[in-house]
Amino acid sequence: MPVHTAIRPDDLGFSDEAAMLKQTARKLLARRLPLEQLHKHVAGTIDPTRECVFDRDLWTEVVELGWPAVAVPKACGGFGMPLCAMVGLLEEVGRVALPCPLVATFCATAVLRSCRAPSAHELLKKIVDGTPVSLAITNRHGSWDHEDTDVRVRASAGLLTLEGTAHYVQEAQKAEFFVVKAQAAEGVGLYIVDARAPGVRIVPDAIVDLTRDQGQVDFGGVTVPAHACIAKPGEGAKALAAAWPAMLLAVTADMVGAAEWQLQTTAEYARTRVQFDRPLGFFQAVKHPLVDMMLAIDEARSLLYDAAWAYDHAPEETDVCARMAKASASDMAAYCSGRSVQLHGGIGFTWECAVQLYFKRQKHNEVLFGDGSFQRAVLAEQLLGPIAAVAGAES
Amino acid sequence: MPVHTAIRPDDLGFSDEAAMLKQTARKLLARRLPLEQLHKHVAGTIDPTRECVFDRDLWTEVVELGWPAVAVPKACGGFGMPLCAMVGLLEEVGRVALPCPLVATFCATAVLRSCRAPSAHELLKKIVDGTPVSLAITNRHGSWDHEDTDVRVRASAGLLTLEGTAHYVQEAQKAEFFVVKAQAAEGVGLYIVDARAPGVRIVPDAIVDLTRDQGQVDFGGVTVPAHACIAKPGEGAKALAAAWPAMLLAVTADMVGAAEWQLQTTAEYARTRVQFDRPLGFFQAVKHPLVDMMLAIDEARSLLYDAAWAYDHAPEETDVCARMAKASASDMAAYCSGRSVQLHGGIGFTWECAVQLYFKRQKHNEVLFGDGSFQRAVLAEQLLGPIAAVAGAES
Amino acid sequence: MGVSTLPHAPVGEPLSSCDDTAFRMHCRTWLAGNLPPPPNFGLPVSAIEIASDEQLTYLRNWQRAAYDAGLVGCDYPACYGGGGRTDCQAIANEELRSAGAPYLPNIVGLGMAAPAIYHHGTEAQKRRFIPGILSADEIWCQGFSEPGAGSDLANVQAFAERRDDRWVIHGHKVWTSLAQFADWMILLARTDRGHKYRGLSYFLVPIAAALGRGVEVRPLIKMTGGLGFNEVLFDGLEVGDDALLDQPGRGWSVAMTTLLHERGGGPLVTPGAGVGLAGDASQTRGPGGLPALARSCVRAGRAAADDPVIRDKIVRLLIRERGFLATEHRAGHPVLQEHPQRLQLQHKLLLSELLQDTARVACEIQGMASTLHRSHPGLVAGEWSHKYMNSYGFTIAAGTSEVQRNILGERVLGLAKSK
Amino acid sequence: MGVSTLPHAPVGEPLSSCDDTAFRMHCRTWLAGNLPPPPNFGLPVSAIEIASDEQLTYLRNWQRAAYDAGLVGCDYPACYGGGGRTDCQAIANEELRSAGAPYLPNIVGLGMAAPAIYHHGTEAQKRRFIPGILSADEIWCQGFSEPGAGSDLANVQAFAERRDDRWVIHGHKVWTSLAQFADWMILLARTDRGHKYRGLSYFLVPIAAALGRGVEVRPLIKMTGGLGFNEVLFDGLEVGDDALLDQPGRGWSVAMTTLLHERGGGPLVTPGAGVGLAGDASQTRGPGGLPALARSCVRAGRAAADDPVIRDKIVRLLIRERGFLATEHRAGHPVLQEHPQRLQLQHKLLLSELLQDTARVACEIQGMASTLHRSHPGLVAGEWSHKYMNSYGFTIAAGTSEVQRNILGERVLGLAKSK
Repeated sequence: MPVHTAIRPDDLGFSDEAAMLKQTARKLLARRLPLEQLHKHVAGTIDPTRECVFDRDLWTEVVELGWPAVAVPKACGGFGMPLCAMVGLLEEVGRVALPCPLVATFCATAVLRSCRAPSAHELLKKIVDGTPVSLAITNRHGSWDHEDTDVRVRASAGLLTLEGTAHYVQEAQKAEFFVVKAQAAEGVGLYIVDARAPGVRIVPDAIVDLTRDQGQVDFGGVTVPAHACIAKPGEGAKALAAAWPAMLLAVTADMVGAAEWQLQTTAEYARTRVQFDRPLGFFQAVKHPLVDMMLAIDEARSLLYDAAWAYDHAPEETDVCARMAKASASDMAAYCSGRSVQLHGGIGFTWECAVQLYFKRQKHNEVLFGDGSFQRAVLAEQLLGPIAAVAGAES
Repeated sequence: MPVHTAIRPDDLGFSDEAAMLKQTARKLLARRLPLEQLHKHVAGTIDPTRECVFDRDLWTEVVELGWPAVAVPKACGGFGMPLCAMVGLLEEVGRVALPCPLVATFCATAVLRSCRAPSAHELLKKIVDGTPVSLAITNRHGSWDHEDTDVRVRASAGLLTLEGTAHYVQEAQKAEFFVVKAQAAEGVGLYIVDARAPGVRIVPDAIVDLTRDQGQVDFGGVTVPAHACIAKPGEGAKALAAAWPAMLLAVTADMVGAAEWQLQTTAEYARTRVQFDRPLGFFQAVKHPLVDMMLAIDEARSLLYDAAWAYDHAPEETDVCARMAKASASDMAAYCSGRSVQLHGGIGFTWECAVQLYFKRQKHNEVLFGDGSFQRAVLAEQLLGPIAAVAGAES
Repeated sequence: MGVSTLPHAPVGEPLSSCDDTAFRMHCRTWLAGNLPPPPNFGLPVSAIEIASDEQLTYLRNWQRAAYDAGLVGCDYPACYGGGGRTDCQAIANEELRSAGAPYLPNIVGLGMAAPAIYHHGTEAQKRRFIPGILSADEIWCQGFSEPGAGSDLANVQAFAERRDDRWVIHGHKVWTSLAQFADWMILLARTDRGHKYRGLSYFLVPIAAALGRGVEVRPLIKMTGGLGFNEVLFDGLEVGDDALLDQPGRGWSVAMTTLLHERGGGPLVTPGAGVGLAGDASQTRGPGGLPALARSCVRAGRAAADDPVIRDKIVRLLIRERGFLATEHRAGHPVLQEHPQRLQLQHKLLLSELLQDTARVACEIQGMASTLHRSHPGLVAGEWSHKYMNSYGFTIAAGTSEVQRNILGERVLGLAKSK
Repeated sequence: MGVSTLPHAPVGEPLSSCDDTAFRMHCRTWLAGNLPPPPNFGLPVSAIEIASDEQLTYLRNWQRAAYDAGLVGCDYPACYGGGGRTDCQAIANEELRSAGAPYLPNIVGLGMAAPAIYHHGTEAQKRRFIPGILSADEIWCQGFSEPGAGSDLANVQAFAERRDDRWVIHGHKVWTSLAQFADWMILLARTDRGHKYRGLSYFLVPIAAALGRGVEVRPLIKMTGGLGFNEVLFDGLEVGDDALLDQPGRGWSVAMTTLLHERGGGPLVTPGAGVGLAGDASQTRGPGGLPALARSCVRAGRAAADDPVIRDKIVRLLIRERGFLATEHRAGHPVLQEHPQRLQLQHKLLLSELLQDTARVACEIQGMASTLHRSHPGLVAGEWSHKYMNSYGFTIAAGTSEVQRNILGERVLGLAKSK
């Protein structure tokens, strides 16, 4: 199990260009999406069955800034920047809890990049133009096994027909195309499906998070041409596995950014709110949890940058590094979210306070692509080896 | 999995007699074994290979008070008190970190009580007279499986011959008799062996805890008469299983008492030690961990009393209740020990401070008969059912 | 403060007497035949989240029936509408819980107003108010917290101004459960700005009757989107001296009596059902339901109940639950404890944190299903995300967990006050 | 306080320059051929536990060799015996760690005395003391803590009385690592009882040369039974003005510079090897050794490495270790952090708690074998019980974990001071 052998450069690959992208994003987003506006936009109603909120003007601006193109290869019209640039950007996206399908589209980008089919390249070009794309790869149990799916595919007369349902599809109502994992006799493959194709039915989930949407996508005999297949049956799992670390890190970056907001906002409250004639932060029961939030965030952030560098430069370390980062970030997010509400006291428990928006976004991020203990079980396989076969006899 | 259905009486079976035993023990021990004397007695040298310390005068007093007889049935000359009386007493024993083989002898008593052989009764009578007895039931891996042993027994010409080694034998240098678990073709049985019998060799362990001794006991072809067998091959595990909850609770009681000492001593330090012109306890970084110690102790203590009642009155609940108590107490002891050193600061880290004596006794207690996560794995079998057979495929 | 002014509560008898047993059997028998049928609408997880009139009516009728049967208010004197017994409420509560009875809706009245009035009220106040609390004829709410007075309760700024022989009240109360249904409120207000503690007084003020006439109730929306908490604004409500509980300037002392009972540390046992963990409540809020949940959820290709790490977490919670219940039991018996308030004062902290941790582990077991809102059609695995968020209401309200730890450290361990 | 008086440290260049690379290669090449052979006696886990002359001699020779090769003191000016470089010590440290080099014994001198003297000393003091620190010719110890001044360092009572042109020192210092070997001590003493902070002064005092003449060193026994800490008693030690570092009354400020560097937050990078987690240290103190340990220990009838709950705990620690190392890396690059001291000030807290938790999990893996003392014959699974106890020295000494959290909350998050 030789991991972490590659020596990192001082800047962990974080070039001037990447730093500028991050800084610019931070300034822009702070100006473009102040907290009150975000709250009004996503939390204007408490009705959980409300229409999907999608600020298309905001998305248009995001597209004009070229952010969906950051990770698209130059050959497809994108900027082809390294992953560390993307995670820096997504940290800023998390910091403002951006209610746009950028993370989902980035995850789809990562999968498309790992497929060589021309149609994958075509869709990447569309992403550069601002088309939101999402992955439809999860079964009814929310499994992250690359082989699991409840969608079947069948070939006949040069056409492919998809039947079944993908669950927990991120930004299902915003995506214009789905990358669908489907089962054939030879294994699972990946297929591009237009969200408006006949037979595609999107059933929105009522979800807790207010800053995204999720749904199940029913494929009721959806017919697509042969070139919609971007990973042949039996090759889908491999394509997903190659993209997986980037997907884990996208969500990790969002969590790190959101948690930094939680930390700074709660620290600000502790500096200003007075109880017992003292600012709250005087009390170690407030101060020390805030410090523990900071420690947890910095661990996750360090692992994030470390793993992003590995993705770009040391592929053999990538899976371990990315899972470590996601595991750390998931537990960190749970802790920071809980403390952000608790330390705000009563006000933190209200709909009116923005703390709830981040709490819910983080709760979703925690489980997406597998929570901390899930990642650790996979890591244990790699770091300690598989469990010896003998089962039972625990006492 | 119907557990905890029996309705407890208000006093959890804790009779006036039991309450008086506990109170008397507390007063006596506080007078008889002040802290400085304990420290001088067990920590007079830092040499880990020092001779076994055994204050025989103290043990004689303990015997004269009748404490080893508390759990011995009346038919064997003991008091035959319920388990709750015994755990109350052992709490006080733990509170003063009594360096006497009382817990070990009580564990042996519990096993002897679960055997019907006349020789078991004879040994119980000796216990009433003050003979220290210990269990030699553990293999080289420190396994708590009732079927595991590294001692073999062989019958020939009406005699039994024991061969092999028992490990982690508690109070090995103080015990005059061992109850030995040994393997025959038909399964494991239990055998009484005189510590002075030819072929018995006691090899002391160098251990961390200063208030007890431990050793391995080699049986080099030790011959005993047939009536030394108190549980026939194939019946030893059952006898141990019957006694096991009482053994778990004996150690739990010791831990609860010792932890209460840790709490009160550390709280006293926090009330009196001044830093930054305030008593330490003003600071929530000290106050809140002390409260958490108290919460953990009270949980373990409640589970202890609850399980002791079950042992006496609701046998079908006993194993679950006792394992819950031991699991709670083991984790509690780890937490309280750590905080007792940390919150004392530098002084708590010295040999001179009595905090170290309890830290080490608790560390030993934590693992004895299985630590928290071990107990929880067994409990899960009973509370959630066995793990379904399918192994592997974790990702 | 204030605690020492309480009349001594009778010391519990060390063993159950025959009379206790008879009372227990009475409770059991009555409960066996008189539990209300389940409603054909949903009930919230606790009384403070009652949101509709039909919920309140159903629960009010239930409390009234239990009161008429002698299971509510047993330990209050008969002249105040009580059962005239001693030490029987705890037994009734145990039986109510074992029977899986619904909770009692007048929770603020029973747990806070009644003990405060009983210990500090005039004879007339006791006769006027306690019966209606026990029978749920009059619903009560609590007006303590304010935007600037959360953990620091003594910082209350609501002001009752003396004008002739009347008190004129202005102020802003928050986190007021049940205010939208309440007839009365226990109100902590300032009558003297010169003294932080001695400047506080305690009032019993009408709410329902005064709506629009000096009182306004506005719903506060919780992070879950749910209702239950309110803001109550006082803009010149006038009351007479009969609205004062105890003397002017004694408000802090009365508030301490109130909170002592709310925290389970007072001499009077609060009538209650379903607020512990036994019975149905354990299945829907406590860890008792987690094994079944884990068997129904798939995690990494097998039942979550077969994942040893999940098993360890569930068993940890089951141990804490059992420990909590055993502590409740032990707290009833003086020989089994070392300090009179040590166990009682743990109750709220232990329960609220256990339920929070339970909900968090439940969400972990659910995996992606925990992203779903409780309104999601076909969500069968329970509303655990909702319960998890809601659990912060309990670790914050009625003294945050941080404040509870201060109280325990200061009152039980004698440590220096942290403020 | 004090921090703002430091000269500005040069800002790190954003990217490695060619020169850096050349220096790194020099280090690597030298280390490849010049690591000392392992000693035929045991070495303690860190410099502050050096217990015998042979251990000290071995390590002293090693520090001298590394110094001569330019790997120690690179960032100090050549006139003070340094390498005259900037920002090279961090590179040397990385290479020292990667090579699994032994630690440097003069840890107090390098990490505390040298930076304090460099920032506050006279030209003469710098020339006199810094070269001997870097080369390990003179071993230093630290006299800050006292029985009544632990976390509350400013409460120091050791007193230096002015008599004519001399200072006469009386007092009682505790937790003094290396005092039994030390030539010199950095000493915080009171020169004015009228002011808590401004009454403190900072001295450089002889220890070895003054033994029996105003200085006594007594060993303190740790809870493990091990030595390493000492008490140092001053009974009329006389020193001149040249023993003063900075002005009288500036002691607190100098102490803050000292602690800033000890905590890794100062401008000067402390030369160090083996104090991180890479290489051999990880196998014997960090979580890196746990997988092998778990494979060798049997738990419930199978290898502990096959117990999923143990696996989860080990992986948690491996993640923390990796996170710690990645943070160390990130701390070296300004673009990757948000606040200049945020990462540096975490170092001691993270490392000491990680090592403590590692040792605790290791004991859990060992099961009954964790009851054994490290002197037990044939104990093959490592001295984890010993390390676990010893770990409390690190979470207590040099600012307890509680004090570290205060510092982080106050300096980085700007929260109100807790005292």
